Amino acid sequence: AGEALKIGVPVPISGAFAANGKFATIGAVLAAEEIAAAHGVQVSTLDLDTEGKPATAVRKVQDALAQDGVKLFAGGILSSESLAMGKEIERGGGAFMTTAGADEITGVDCNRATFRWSVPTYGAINETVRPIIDALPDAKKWYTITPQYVFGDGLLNAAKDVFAEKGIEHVGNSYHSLTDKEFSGYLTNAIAAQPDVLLLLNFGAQSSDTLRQAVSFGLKERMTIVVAWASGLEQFEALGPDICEGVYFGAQYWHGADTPLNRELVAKVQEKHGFNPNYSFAGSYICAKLLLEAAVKAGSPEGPGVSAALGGLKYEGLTGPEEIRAADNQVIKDYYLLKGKAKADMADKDDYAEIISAGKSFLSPEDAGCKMPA
Amino acid sequence: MNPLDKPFAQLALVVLTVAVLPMFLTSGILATEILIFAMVVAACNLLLGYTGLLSFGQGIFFGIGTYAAGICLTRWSIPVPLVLAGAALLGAATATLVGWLSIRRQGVYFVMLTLAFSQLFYFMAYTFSGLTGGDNGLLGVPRPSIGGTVLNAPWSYYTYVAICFVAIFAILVMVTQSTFGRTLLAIRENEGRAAAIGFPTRLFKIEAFAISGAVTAFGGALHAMLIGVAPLSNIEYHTSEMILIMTIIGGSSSLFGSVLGAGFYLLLADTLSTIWPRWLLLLGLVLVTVALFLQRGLWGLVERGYDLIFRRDRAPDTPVEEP
Amino acid sequence: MTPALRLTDLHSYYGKSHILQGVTLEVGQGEIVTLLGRNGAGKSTTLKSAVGLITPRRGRVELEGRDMTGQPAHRIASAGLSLVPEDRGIFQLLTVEENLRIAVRRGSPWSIKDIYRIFPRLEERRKNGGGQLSGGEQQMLSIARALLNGPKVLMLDEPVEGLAPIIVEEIVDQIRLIRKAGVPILLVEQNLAVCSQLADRHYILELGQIVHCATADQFRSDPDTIDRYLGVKA
Amino acid sequence: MTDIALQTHGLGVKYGNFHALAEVDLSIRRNSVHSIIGPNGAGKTTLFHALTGRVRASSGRIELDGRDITATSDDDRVRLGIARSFQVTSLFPNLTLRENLRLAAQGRTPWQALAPWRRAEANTETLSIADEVTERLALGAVSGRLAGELSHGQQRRLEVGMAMAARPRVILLDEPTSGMGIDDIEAMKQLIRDLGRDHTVLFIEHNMGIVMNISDMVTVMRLGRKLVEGPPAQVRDDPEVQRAYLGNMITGDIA
Amino acid sequence: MIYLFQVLNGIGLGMLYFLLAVGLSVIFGLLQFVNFAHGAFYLLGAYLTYDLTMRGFNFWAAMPLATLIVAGVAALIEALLLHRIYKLPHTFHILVTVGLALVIQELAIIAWGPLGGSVPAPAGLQGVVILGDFIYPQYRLFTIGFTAVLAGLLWWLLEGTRLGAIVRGGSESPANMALLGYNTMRINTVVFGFGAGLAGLAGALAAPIRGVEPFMGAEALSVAFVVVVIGGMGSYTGALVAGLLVGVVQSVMTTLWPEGARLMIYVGMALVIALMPRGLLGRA
Ligand SMILES: Nc1ncnc2c1ncn2[C@@H]1O[C@H](COP(=O)(O)OP(=O)(O)OP(=O)(O)O)[C@@H](O)[C@H]1O
Ligand SMILES: Nc1ncnc2c1ncn2[C@@H]1O[C@H](COP(=O)(O)OP(=O)(O)OP(=O)(O)O)[C@@H](O)[C@H]1O
Ligand SMILES: [Mg+2]
Ligand SMILES: [Mg+2]
Repeated sequence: AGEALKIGVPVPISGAFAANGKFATIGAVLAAEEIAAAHGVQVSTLDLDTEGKPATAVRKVQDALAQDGVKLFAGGILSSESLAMGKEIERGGGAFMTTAGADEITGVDCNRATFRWSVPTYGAINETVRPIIDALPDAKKWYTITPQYVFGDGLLNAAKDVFAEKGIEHVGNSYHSLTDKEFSGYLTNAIAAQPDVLLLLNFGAQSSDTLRQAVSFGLKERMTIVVAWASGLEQFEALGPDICEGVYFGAQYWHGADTPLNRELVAKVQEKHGFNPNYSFAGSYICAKLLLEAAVKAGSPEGPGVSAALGGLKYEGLTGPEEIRAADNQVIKDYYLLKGKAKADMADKDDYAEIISAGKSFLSPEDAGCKMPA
Repeated sequence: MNPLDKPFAQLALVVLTVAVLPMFLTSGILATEILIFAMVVAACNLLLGYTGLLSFGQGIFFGIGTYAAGICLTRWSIPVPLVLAGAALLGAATATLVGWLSIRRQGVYFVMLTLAFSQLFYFMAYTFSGLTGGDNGLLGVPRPSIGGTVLNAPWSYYTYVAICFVAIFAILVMVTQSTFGRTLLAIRENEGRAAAIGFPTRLFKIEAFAISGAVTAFGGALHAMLIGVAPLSNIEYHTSEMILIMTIIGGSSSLFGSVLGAGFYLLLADTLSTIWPRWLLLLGLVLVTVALFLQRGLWGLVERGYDLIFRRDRAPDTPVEEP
Repeated sequence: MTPALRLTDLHSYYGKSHILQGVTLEVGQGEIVTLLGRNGAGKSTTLKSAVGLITPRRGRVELEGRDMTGQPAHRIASAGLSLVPEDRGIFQLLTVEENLRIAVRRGSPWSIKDIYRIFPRLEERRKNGGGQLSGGEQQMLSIARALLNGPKVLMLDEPVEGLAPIIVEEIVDQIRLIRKAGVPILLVEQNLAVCSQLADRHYILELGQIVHCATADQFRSDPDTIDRYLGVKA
Repeated sequence: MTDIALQTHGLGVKYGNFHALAEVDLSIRRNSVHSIIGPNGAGKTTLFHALTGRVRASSGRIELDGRDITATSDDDRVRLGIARSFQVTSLFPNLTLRENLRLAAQGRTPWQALAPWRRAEANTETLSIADEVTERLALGAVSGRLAGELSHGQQRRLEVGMAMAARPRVILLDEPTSGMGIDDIEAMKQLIRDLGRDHTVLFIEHNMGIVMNISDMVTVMRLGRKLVEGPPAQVRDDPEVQRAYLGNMITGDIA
Repeated sequence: MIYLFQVLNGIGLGMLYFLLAVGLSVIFGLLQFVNFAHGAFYLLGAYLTYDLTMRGFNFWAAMPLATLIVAGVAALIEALLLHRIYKLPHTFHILVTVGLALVIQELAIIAWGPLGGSVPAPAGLQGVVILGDFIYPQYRLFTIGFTAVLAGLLWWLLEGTRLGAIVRGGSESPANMALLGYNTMRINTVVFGFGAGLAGLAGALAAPIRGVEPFMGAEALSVAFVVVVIGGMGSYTGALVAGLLVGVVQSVMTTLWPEGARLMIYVGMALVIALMPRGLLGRA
C-alpha cells in the first residue's frame, strides 16, 4: 500500500459542543501517527467542523467523499449528526465509526458502513443501575429525570425494565426539553417523591446543570445521585470535585482504567500533550485507529473492505478485550461505573473518581432492531 | 436607476452565477447549498427589501419544507416535483397563518412576534417527534431521479437545483416587477400613504409573506434532498437568524443582492471554519462592519463599483441634504 | 451694549419646506419682545431654530454676544437660552416635582422653593403626574422649569394659548415678575391684549420673514398694520 | 341626488380622553371649493383624518352623497370617491413621480394589484391617468425623476396630484401651500380653483389670500369645534372670527 | 403543597428573569434599540464572577466587581459604536448586536475555554433550608431576598431619584431633555451601561446556581425577550410582573405538564402580543 491513507474527523469544532471536538481532533491525529509509524504508510487526518448541525455535518462529509477521496471517518459526537452522516458515508462507499449515543445507530438505522464504539443505552443503564441496586439493597425508591427525545427514552425504558426485574419502585419521572437549563422545578418534583436514588438520564451540559442544582438543593445528603451517561473527564472538570464527590457516574471511558492499551495511551498523551485523555479524545483515537488498521489490513480504504475487516474483529482495546459484533457493527466493550472522590482523596488533579465496577451488557442485534442490509 | 437593477440584468447575473459557480468551486455540495440559500434569501428579501418586514420566522418555512420533503419521500413514493409543489403550498399556507397573526403588529413588536413563532414551531417540531423524528430528524431522504438515474453525483443534483433556482428567481423577479411588487415597494416606502390611496396594505403584506413562505419551503425541500436528512436544526431559530443576516449582508435593495449575501456568508463560513475554530468571532466582526460601513450591503458595493467604472462623469444622484 | 439675543438672517427648512427665509431680530437686555404673525408664519420655527432644535441652514445665533450657531440644543440650553415650547414639553410620566427637579441647575437664581412661592398651585399638585395637569398648570410648570434652568434669555411660545382668562392674568403677572428679575423675554403670542400689556417691542413675521418692527406705542396707534398682517383680511 | 357631496352630523374624535373634534356639522356642496381655517391644533387635520377614515369617529355620522360611510374602512372610502393630500408631504420619495401617480390611480382598483403576475405597464388606464395628471400639474418635464428629488413646490403639487389621480368626487387638501414660495403659491391657487370646477374640493389653509379669493364657503374652527361658517366676505367681517384670529381679547381690548 | 413550593421556586426564578429583563427593557425604552447582545453581557457577568472567584476573590467582592466591569465595557461599546447606529433601521441594530454577541461569546471561549465551570455558593450560604418535606438552597433564598431588595432599590433609583427621572424623561422625549440642557448622548451611554450592568449582575448572581458555560447567553436572551415582550417594552413594573409570571408558570408547569413547559411560554407570549399589543403594562 503505497498510497496515503486519509481519515476524516467530522466533529463539532465550533458551536455548542466545541469542547468535545477539540479533543477528538487531537485524538485522531495521535491514532494516525501510530498507524503511520507501525505500518510505514502515510496517514493524514482531515478535520471537518460539523458545527453540531447535521446539515453541516452531512455537507462536509459529502465534500470529503467527493472532493478529497476520503473514505474513512471517525467522529460524530452528536446522535443526530452521526445518524445522518452514517447514511451518507454508506452511500458514498466509505466506513464510519462513531461514539454517539443513539440506539438507532446500531439499531433500526444500522448499516454496513457504520460502526459504533460506545455502549448504547441498554448497556449504560444495566452497568450503572444494577451494580448500585446490588450495592445499596435498602434503596428501593428511584426517581428519574429524562430529556424528552429518543435517546432519553431509550435510557428510561432500559431503566424501567431493570426496576421491574429487581422489584424497585419507580416513584416518578420528570421529562424536560433539550433546551432546558433550569432544573429546580424538576428537582422539586423529585424531592416531593422522596426517592432513595435520583437517576439522571440527561447528558452533557444538561446533566451538569441538573447535578449542580441538585447538589445545591442538598440532595446529595438525602439520596444517592446517579448520572447514567456522564461524558467523563471534561464533565468532572466543569463540575469540580466538590460537586462530584459521592455521586455515581456511568462512563464509556475513564483514563484510570487499568488495561494495557489504556496505560499506554495515558502515558503517551501525558508525554506528548501533558494532559490525561478524556472520552472525546479516547473515543476518537480508538475509532480512528480501528478504521485505519482495518484499511491497512484490507489494503484499501474502500468501505466494503474495511467493513469486512472490522466485522467480528477481536482486539485488546482501551477498556480491555473488545469485540466488534458483525451482526450490527456494535463494539462490545466495558461500561464503567465511577464514584466521585472527595477532594482530599484525589491523587492528582484529574483523579476525580474511582472505578466501582465495569462490565459488558448488550441487547442482541435482533432485540436492538438491527436488520443489517445485505 | 442603475442598469444592473433592471430585471433582465438581474436574471442575466443569476444565469451567470449558476454557470460560473462550478468553475470556481470544487465542491458541488457547497455550490448547491449556495443556490438553495440564495433562493431562500431572495424570498426573505421580498419581505425585507420590498415590503419592509423584518421577519425572524423564515426558518419556520424552511423547516416546514424540509419536513414536507422528509416525510413524503421517506414514507411514500411521491414524485419529487409533486413533493416540491406540495412543500411550497404548505409553506405558503403556514406563512399566511404566521403573517396574518404577526402583521397586525408593527416595528419591533412584529419582529418579536415572528421570533416567538419561530420558537413555537421549533418546539412543536421537537415535541411531535413521531412525525418529525425529533432531534434525530428524518433519515434517508432520497435525491430525485431523472430517467431512472438518481442524482447522487454532486454536480448532477446541482444542475437540478440550478434549474429550479433560475426558475424561482425568474418568478421572484416577475413578482417584484408586477403591479403587486410595485405596490409592495410603495408600502415599504410609506405605508400610511399607500393605505390612504386605497390599498388594503395588510392583504398585500400577507400575500408577500405567502409567496416568501412558498419559496422558502421549496428551498427547504431541496435542502433535505441535498443532505439526505430532514434535521431539526433546519427549523431552529438559528436558521431564521442566518437567513436574515444573509439578506442584510447582501443588501435589501435588489434580489440579486440576496444571491451575493447567501454566497458570501456560506463561503465565508466555510473558509473561516477551516482556518480557525473561533471563526464566529470573525463573523461577528464582519456583521458589525457591514452595519457600520456597508449599509446597502454587498449589492451597494457592486453598484458603487459599477458607477466608478461606467459613470465616472455623472453627478451624484441626490444632492447632499442636511436633516 | 450687546443684545441678550440676536438672530441674523436665519434660514430653516422642514425637509424641503423653506420655512424661515431670513429672519433677523434681537432682544435687548431686560426687554420683552414679541414675535407676531399669522398661523404658520414660522414663529415657532424661529424659536426652535434659535435654540437648536432645528439646525438653521444659514444665519447666526448669538447669545449675549457668544456665537451659538450650529451648537446642539443641549449646549445652547445650558448656555442660558430657555425655550418654553408650544406643546409645553411636560414629561407626562414624571410627577410635577420630578419635572421640576430635573430642571434644577446650579447657578439659577430660582430654587424649587421660589417656584412654589410663585406658583402655589404647583406645590399642591407636586405628586401629580405631568399628564394629569390642566393646560394652565402645565404652562406654569413649563415656565417654572425654564426658570429653574437659570435662563439668560427666556423664549415663550404662546404661553396663554387655550387658557381661561383668570389663568391668563396669573401668567401675565408672572411674566412681568420674571422680567423684573432681569431676564429678557422673547414672546410668541396670538393674544394681542397680552402682547400689548407686556411687550416693549413687536416684530411681525410673515412667510418666514420679518416684515414689520415697532415699539409698543407705535404699534398701538396703528390698527391698520395689525389688521393687514394679522387679521383675516387678505 | 342631493346637492350635498359630503356631510357630517355631530362628528367627534377622541385621542384617549382628549376631544380633538366635537359636534362638527358640515355640509359641502357639490363642485364647490370649501376651505377650513383656524388656529393650530383646532382639529382641522383631525377632521380630515375622520373624513378619510384614518381615525375612527367617536361620535356622529359621515355621509358621502347621502350614503352613510361612518363605518367604511379607509381604503373603501377611496373607492367611493374620497381622496386627500397631506399637510406634511407624504409621497413615495424613492419612486418616480410617474410611479407615484400610477400607484395613486391604481388605488381605485387595488384588487387588481394583488396579482403578482400582472405587469404594471400592462394597465394602460392607470398609466394614462398618471400622464394626464402630470400634464395638468405641469410637471411633465420631471415625470421620470424620483419624487424625493423634486423641489418642495413640485412635491406639494404632486401631493395634490396624488389625490387627483384617484379620480375622486371629493378632494381634501391639507395646507397645500405650506412652505411654498410666492410663485408656487400662485400656481397652486390656480390649480385648486380649477379643481373646483369638476370636483368637490375641501381644503385647509393658513394663507388668507388664497382662502378669501377662491373659496365658495369658509368654515372657521377653534378648539375642535366649528366656530363660524359662511361665504368669505361674511367670515372676514365676522367679529368672532376676527377675535379668534387676532387673539382672544379676554383681558382687555386694544383696537 | 408541591405547588406552593413550585410557586416559591418560580418566584426565585422570576426575580432573576426580572433582573435580566429590566435592563433590556430600560435600554429599549430609552433608545428604542433592540439589544441582541444583552445575553452576552449576562454571560460576561457570570464568567467574570467565575474568573474572579477562581483568582481567590471573595464572592461578595467578585459580584459587584463583575457587574461594574460589564457596565463599563457596555458603556464603552455604546460610546464607541452603538450611538452611530441608533438612527439606522432596526435591521442594523440586529446585525450589530448579533455580531457583538458572537464576538463576546467567542472571546469568552478564548479566555476561559469551551468547557465551562462551577462557581461555589459563597461561604455561609452553601447549605439548605428545610421546610417540612421540602428543601430549598440557602443561596437561592438569598437571591430571592437580594433581588427583591435590588428591585426595591431599582424602583427607588428609577422612580425616586433625579437620575431616574432623567432616564424616564429621556425615554419620553429626548428633545425636551435637550431643552433643559441635558446631553442626551451621555444619558444614552450611562443608561446602556446601566442596563447591561444589570444583565451582568444577573449573570453574577446566577453563576453559583447555573455554573458558567459559553452558551448561557443565548438562553438568557430568549428568556429576557419573552419577559420584556410580555411585560411591555420600557416598563419597569411590566418586567417585574412578567418576570415573576414567567418564572412561576414555568416552575408550576414542570409539575403539571413538564414536556410542554417551554412551549407554553412561547404560546403565552404569542397570545399576549395578539391580545395586548403593548404587553401587559407597556405604554404606547
Ligand atoms: N414638523 C413639521 N414638518 C413640516 N412642516 C412643518 C412642521 N412644523 C411646522 N411646519 C410648517 O412650517 C410652517 C411654520 O410653522 P410654525 O409652527 O413655525 O408656525 P407658527 O408661526 O408657530 O404658527 P402658529 O401660530 O400656528 O403656531 C407652517 O406652514 C407649518 O405647516
Ligand atoms: N395622534 C394624536 N394623539 C393625541 N392628540 C393628537 C393626535 N393628533 C392630533 N392631536 C391633537 O389634536 C388637536 C388637533 O390637532 P390637528 O392636527 O387636527 O390640528 P390642526 O387644526 O390641523 O392644526 P395645524 O394647523 O397645526 O395643522 C391638537 O391639540 C393635537 O395636539
Ligand atoms: Mg407656533
Ligand atoms: Mg393640521
